[in-house]
Amino acid sequence: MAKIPELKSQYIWLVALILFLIPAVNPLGAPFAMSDVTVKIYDLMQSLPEKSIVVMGGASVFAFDIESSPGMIACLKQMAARHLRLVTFPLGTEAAQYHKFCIDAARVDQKYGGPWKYGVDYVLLPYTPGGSAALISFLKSVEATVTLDINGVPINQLPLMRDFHSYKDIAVWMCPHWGFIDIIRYATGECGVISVSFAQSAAYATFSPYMMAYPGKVYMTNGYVGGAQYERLVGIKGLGHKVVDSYSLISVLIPALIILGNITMIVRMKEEEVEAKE
Amino acid sequence: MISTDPWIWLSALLSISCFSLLYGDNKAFRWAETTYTASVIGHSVVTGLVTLRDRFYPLYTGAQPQYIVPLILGILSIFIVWRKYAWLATISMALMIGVGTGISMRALIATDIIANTRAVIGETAGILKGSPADQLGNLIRVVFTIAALWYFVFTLIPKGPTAKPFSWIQTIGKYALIAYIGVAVGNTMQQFTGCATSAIYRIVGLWLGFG
Amino acid sequence: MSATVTYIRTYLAQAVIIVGCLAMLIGYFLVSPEAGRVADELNIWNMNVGTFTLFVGIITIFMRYGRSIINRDPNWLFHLYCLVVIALWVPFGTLTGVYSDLYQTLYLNTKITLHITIIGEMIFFCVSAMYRTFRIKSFRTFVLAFLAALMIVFNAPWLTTPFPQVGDAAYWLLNNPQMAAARAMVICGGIGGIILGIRILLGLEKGALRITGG
Amino acid sequence: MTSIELTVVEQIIRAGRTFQLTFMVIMGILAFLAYRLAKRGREWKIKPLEAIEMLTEGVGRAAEMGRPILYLPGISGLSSAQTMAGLTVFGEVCQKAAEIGVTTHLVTSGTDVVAACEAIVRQVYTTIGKPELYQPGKYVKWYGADQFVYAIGAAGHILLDKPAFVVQCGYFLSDVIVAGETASRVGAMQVGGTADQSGLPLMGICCDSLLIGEEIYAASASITGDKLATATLAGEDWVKAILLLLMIVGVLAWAAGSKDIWSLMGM
Repeated sequence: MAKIPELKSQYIWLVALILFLIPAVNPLGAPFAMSDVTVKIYDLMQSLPEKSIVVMGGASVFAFDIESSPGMIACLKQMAARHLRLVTFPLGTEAAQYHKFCIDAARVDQKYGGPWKYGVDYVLLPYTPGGSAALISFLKSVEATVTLDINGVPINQLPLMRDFHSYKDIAVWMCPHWGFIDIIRYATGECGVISVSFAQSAAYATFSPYMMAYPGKVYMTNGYVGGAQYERLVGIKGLGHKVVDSYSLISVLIPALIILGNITMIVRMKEEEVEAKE
Repeated sequence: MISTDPWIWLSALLSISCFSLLYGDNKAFRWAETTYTASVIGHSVVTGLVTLRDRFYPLYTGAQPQYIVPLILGILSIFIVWRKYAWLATISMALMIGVGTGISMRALIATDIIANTRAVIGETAGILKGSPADQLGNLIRVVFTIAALWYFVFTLIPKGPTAKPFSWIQTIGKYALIAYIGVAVGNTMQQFTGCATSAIYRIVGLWLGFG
Repeated sequence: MSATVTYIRTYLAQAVIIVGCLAMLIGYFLVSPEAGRVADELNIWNMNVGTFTLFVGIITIFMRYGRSIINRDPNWLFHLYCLVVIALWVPFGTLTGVYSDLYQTLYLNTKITLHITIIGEMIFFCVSAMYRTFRIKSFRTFVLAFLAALMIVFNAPWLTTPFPQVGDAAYWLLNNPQMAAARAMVICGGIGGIILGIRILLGLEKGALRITGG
Repeated sequence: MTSIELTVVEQIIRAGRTFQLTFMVIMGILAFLAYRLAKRGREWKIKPLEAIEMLTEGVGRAAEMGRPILYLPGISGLSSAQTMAGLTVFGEVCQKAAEIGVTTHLVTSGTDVVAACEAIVRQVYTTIGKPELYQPGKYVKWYGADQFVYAIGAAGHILLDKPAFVVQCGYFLSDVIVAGETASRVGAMQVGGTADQSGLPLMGICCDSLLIGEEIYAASASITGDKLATATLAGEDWVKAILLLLMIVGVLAWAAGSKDIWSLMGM
């Protein structure tokens, strides 16, 4: 008796590819619900007084951090509209590029018609080596840690940096990066700074104990869905919305395949039992 | 309409070559992979040069003359890659290990150990009051943390009548960890889906002009 | 190198490790402005020395690939291509500036494109692996497969929109059972890290210096 | 403690860090004590681990099927504790397999790991009295240093060699799924182990049995019977026991209306 065949991986991949192509060619505009934690972060940013300094920084792997970008880009738009100020502090060689990417994509600079002026409303600092050592030093003394901005201009010549000396001047630390744990450990744990992450889904599991250890001080959204929610709160449609479309289809495929796999296993076991009896 | 931007063409071709991995090892994938390696190394060198300028700017201006010491130690640290001269990097490595160890120890004790242990105790408040879902959640947090922590105890093996209850707790711990793996892997699918969406959109949307 | 020099070097390195580590701990725990200043200065030295590690990769790759090209190893042409790309990349990046728009365009369209695609491909492997491996043969596999599938569905917009409670359930699963086990792992990792640090301080852990032959 | 004494302590130790410092000192004493006891010959028994039993079963399965074993120690180098733990387990698997005539291959990404593994395989064949079976380059494969080139190399090796048993033990990230899925395709039994929290869930998708987190260190100490490695484990276990006690007493005290332990830990 012929046994039920196992599906070849290539066939499964082909189905998955088709499911990715459908929304890429024809966006579905799948609806999604809002979650409390995303609204909480939005409200927190809304509640900050004008001119508050927000730091965006941490250790980064750009390709992974792309998952944090929908929420971060939307948040940058919100910050610019609220007249908050931003300083970036990259702790990974890719983080500086990532910060520039987010700010460019948010179109908040005056060169894109946005309200922010470089040096006054936002400053991009260059990559600083040393990981957690650099972070500790930065929290204690900005001037001792960083001397030049990304354009090679001494930071004491930038108006914004004259108001920013240590962790005491930071209203919120935004970390759209994989390296959020260090921000919690040092910025929140040691200095009491509120930290927020548009956490990547793969990292949420790792970050969650730290979030629970500092209730009311650490906030994070979950993956692309969280990013799409923030996009909606700010009123834009970006990568978050695109991924929600694909995810809607993939989230049907995977459970269906798990069920199919189990049916195949049960049928094959029964067939083997029959064969054994014969 | 198909893009005329050469950068989009380059990135689309690299993406397709990279996707060819699904058919197994091949020359196109090797090309993409080699380009990836080269870009990683190239970027780290370019960043390194700019960072050197920034880090030693105070030495150049004479504001911090003592930075000559880390400059020498830094140059010596490069010798780590030559087995014969690796000993020259000993002090530089020792400095990085020493400072790094101290920094990580203070964070680990404060956040990973004490703050998390306090959080477990503090969650008792959530067990005693709140919505049923929150109460159950807090109870699960406390029980699962204790059980999973006990699961990671390897050399204290209770004997006699207490052995069974302790072994049950370890079983609960084991299933807590399996639950962690299940939930975490389910949640992770968002990230992979997102990256695949981004890569496919680059080919279909930006390059071919659909969508 | 004489045995005496090796001996001095080993103990000097051990002393530097202890001073560096203790400076960081004393600066954190004790109320002492002097200790704090020493810790801050050592911290900055550490960052400055760390800058040079960015060049270790290029030296390693030139040594390894150079050997491969000379020996005409199977993939020597790719290795040659890699070195050529690096040789072009570095002057390009230095001339245009690492934070310029042009450099950013190059970087986004090569390195980042490739990295995102590589990670994106994992979804294909995961999908087929879940079909093949999540077969419920025991209670353990049931818990694993059930929770993974549940989490995937609970994050799905098509379900959370008509039933927002499902989205709350996803957070409940992440923030309670999942978090508890992750917390136990964090605590264990923390203990392991500190014990390792103490062993380094006490000179019981030689592995740290083995890399330099110290 | 009187208020005057408290002020003295606060003048020396920063506020909120007294308990942290005390606990760290206790940990140091316990770690040193375990080390001294091990030096004096004290031995500890390690609880049985299911995945270790699966390793033996996997070797037997490979022998039955007449197919080889593949071992993957991950993407880090010898400086990683996880890689070292993985290599210790590799030595044991390789020897068990060699004793019953099963070949074990290893694919790695670190060049330093290649050299170490060649030495391990050579030693294994010398130990079982068949040094002539060892040939450099036959058992240890290196396809490239990059995370995914290594993973694809391993996947290609699996498709070609069709191992009956695949072990992935060491430091892994998302690369684990490439070799893991391919091993599932050829019907290989799989055991995995890593302490990395992002690699571990993906390992859960493809492996039949897992060494979760710190279990990989326990497995390596248990397999070799290394006294000092076991002493380190014992020292850590004492600390875990103290923390467990603090948690349980703290929870019960809080339930009874006292926050003293919680407050003490925040001192």
